[in-house]
Amino acid sequence: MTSEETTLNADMRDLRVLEAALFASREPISASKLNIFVSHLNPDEVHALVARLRQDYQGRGITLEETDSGFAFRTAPDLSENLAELRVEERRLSRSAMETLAVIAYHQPITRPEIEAIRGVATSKGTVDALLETNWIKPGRRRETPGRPLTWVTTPEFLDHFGLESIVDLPGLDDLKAAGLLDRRPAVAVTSDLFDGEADDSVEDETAENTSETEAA
Amino acid sequence: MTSEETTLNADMRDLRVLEAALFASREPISASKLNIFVSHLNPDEVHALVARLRQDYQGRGITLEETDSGFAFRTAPDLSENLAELRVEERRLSRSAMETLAVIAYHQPITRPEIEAIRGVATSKGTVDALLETNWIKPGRRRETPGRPLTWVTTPEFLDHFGLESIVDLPGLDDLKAAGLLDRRPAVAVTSDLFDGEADDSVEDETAENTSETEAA
Amino acid sequence: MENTAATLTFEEDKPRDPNAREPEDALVVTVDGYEGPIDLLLTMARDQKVDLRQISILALAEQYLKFVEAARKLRIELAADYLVMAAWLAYLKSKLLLPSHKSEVEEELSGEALAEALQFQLQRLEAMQNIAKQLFERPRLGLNRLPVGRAGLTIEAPVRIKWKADLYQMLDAFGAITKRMNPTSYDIKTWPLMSMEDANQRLALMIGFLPPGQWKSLWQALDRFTPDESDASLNTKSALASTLTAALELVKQEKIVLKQEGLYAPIYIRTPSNIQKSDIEKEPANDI
Repeated sequence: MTSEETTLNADMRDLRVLEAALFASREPISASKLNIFVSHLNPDEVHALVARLRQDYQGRGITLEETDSGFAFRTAPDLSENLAELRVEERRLSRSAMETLAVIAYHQPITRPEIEAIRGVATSKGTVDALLETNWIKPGRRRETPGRPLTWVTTPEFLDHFGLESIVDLPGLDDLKAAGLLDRRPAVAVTSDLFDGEADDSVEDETAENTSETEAA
Repeated sequence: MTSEETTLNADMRDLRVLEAALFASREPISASKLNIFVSHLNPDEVHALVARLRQDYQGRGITLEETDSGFAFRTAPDLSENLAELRVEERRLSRSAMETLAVIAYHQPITRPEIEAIRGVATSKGTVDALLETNWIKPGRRRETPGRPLTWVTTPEFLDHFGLESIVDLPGLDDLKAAGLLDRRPAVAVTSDLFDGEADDSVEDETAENTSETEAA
Repeated sequence: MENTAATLTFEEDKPRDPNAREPEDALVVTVDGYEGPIDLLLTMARDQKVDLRQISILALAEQYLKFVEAARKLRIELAADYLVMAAWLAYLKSKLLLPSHKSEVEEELSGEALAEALQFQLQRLEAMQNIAKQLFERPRLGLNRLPVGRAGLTIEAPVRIKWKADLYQMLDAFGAITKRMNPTSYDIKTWPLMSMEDANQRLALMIGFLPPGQWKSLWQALDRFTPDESDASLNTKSALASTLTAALELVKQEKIVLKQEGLYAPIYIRTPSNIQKSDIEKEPANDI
């Protein structure tokens, strides 16, 4: 900021506008929305400015974060103990709600019976309710199987809350996938593939399809 | 921010803590309150850091200002015309507007008398006005019955706002019940339960039917 | 599974000595804090302090069965799914102990295959529990990463109103209307009877708890499906009656098969060996 040449730069005003806009919004702003503030620029130019802003704040008290839903300034994670005073009240989730959230995040889109098969227990009333209230999960598309069951997926707020850029950045996702542990089918169906090879093809196909869907997201 | 000597400075962490605190707080922070975040420093040292912060942000999109109630970051005054887009006030729907919206979403296309029959109360003009203002509902086709009453349907903006891909992805009654949102069995009713189950089914069917109508429209 | 074979011991349970202090008395019998039978099994497995891939499923099954037995002795009523798991593990145990046993039903999964499935189930749940912990240890918004607030904008411009609502609020509102407009019940004291609905739900849960295939050729006495067969209260009798009626309904839906060897003989229940109708017709004639 002390350097004269930066201040004199022609696009400094654009940079400042973006900086002010990001500062003023508590929620992430998408790249296309940011473009509205500097409408004379093309998306690539906006991206370049955002990248520069992000670099400017490297090592400062706040960082420019990027998630699926856009860009937002957040306080640097390493300062959290110093800022305890400013924390919001933590919404405590039950263990089953946390477990259900993990199952949804790693297996999405997933139906309720599938969640129950993985957890080996019926989902208690109110668990989905509590998760819905956090705004971390939402209904996805209905599965095109008999009964057209509703699926559940995570929201952009989920990514934002846990500081993930996208679903593929979920911790340990690749390891779990490699270990074959990300399979929504009942255990017997998964392991009996090894024994009688009589796998339910339709489920298999769907799994593959949905997995790629998740990756694309 | 680019200057090496700043980053290398010993009290950089204190500076970062103050910076983060000022950014994260919704209200201005007084000098004495600021001191709490860096309690090992004396007031003079805090002032020196604040002065340095202020200098760091000279010429940026945000400036550190001092008011009667304390210090606060603000968007630079010269950028106001570019940020008009951000002068947004968030408003929440009233309970009755929310209920009306839910009825329209689940039963569309639906006429006003039908909405009132389902909710059991008359809809005030303000409720419909507020909903129209959100752009989440719009008039649908007139029903081909005597009087040709106007129907109401949801808009694409509605789906967008609630993160739904299509109206059929709204959770069904069973899903709501499972989530505890529709728990209408406070006391044990041995036989009436069976009849309730049937009633639910018919409502569900109706919803489905109406939904397909919407899609065709 | 190699490990399971190594730990097989072909010993019968010792005859019970009523005066001897049973080791399982020391067992802490409580299902509080467990999310379900799989979670309980997982906790027991973790206590063995070996990698889940190396665990002895047979030893685990025995530990679980001892636990359930102890609970029964202490007259602690276990939820239906814990009992289903016990029945299934008893079945698994017998299959593992008699590995060469020729199955009457074709395509029946071997004990090893079922043990493998259970092992997978445990591994998958453990992975999810670990991941949930990791997830919540991340720097979270509002706790470790604070949103940068609006400290007051110095902008001279008309205010634009942005309406905000979330899905939960809308669903909650819809639930509230449905609840309000369909007042169901008066608060009347009811007899301690098990309703048809309860029996239906309970049985469906027990039958549906395990994925299809695991129950092949497993005949279970019907009274195992009632909450507590040990007392002759009105509730127990009604439970048996309701469960039988619910079972008959499930037979009609071809979800289960019932068997009774003779008049007043115990009634047995199991899932059909195959979903196909033709297979159900192949069942012995004395099936209901």
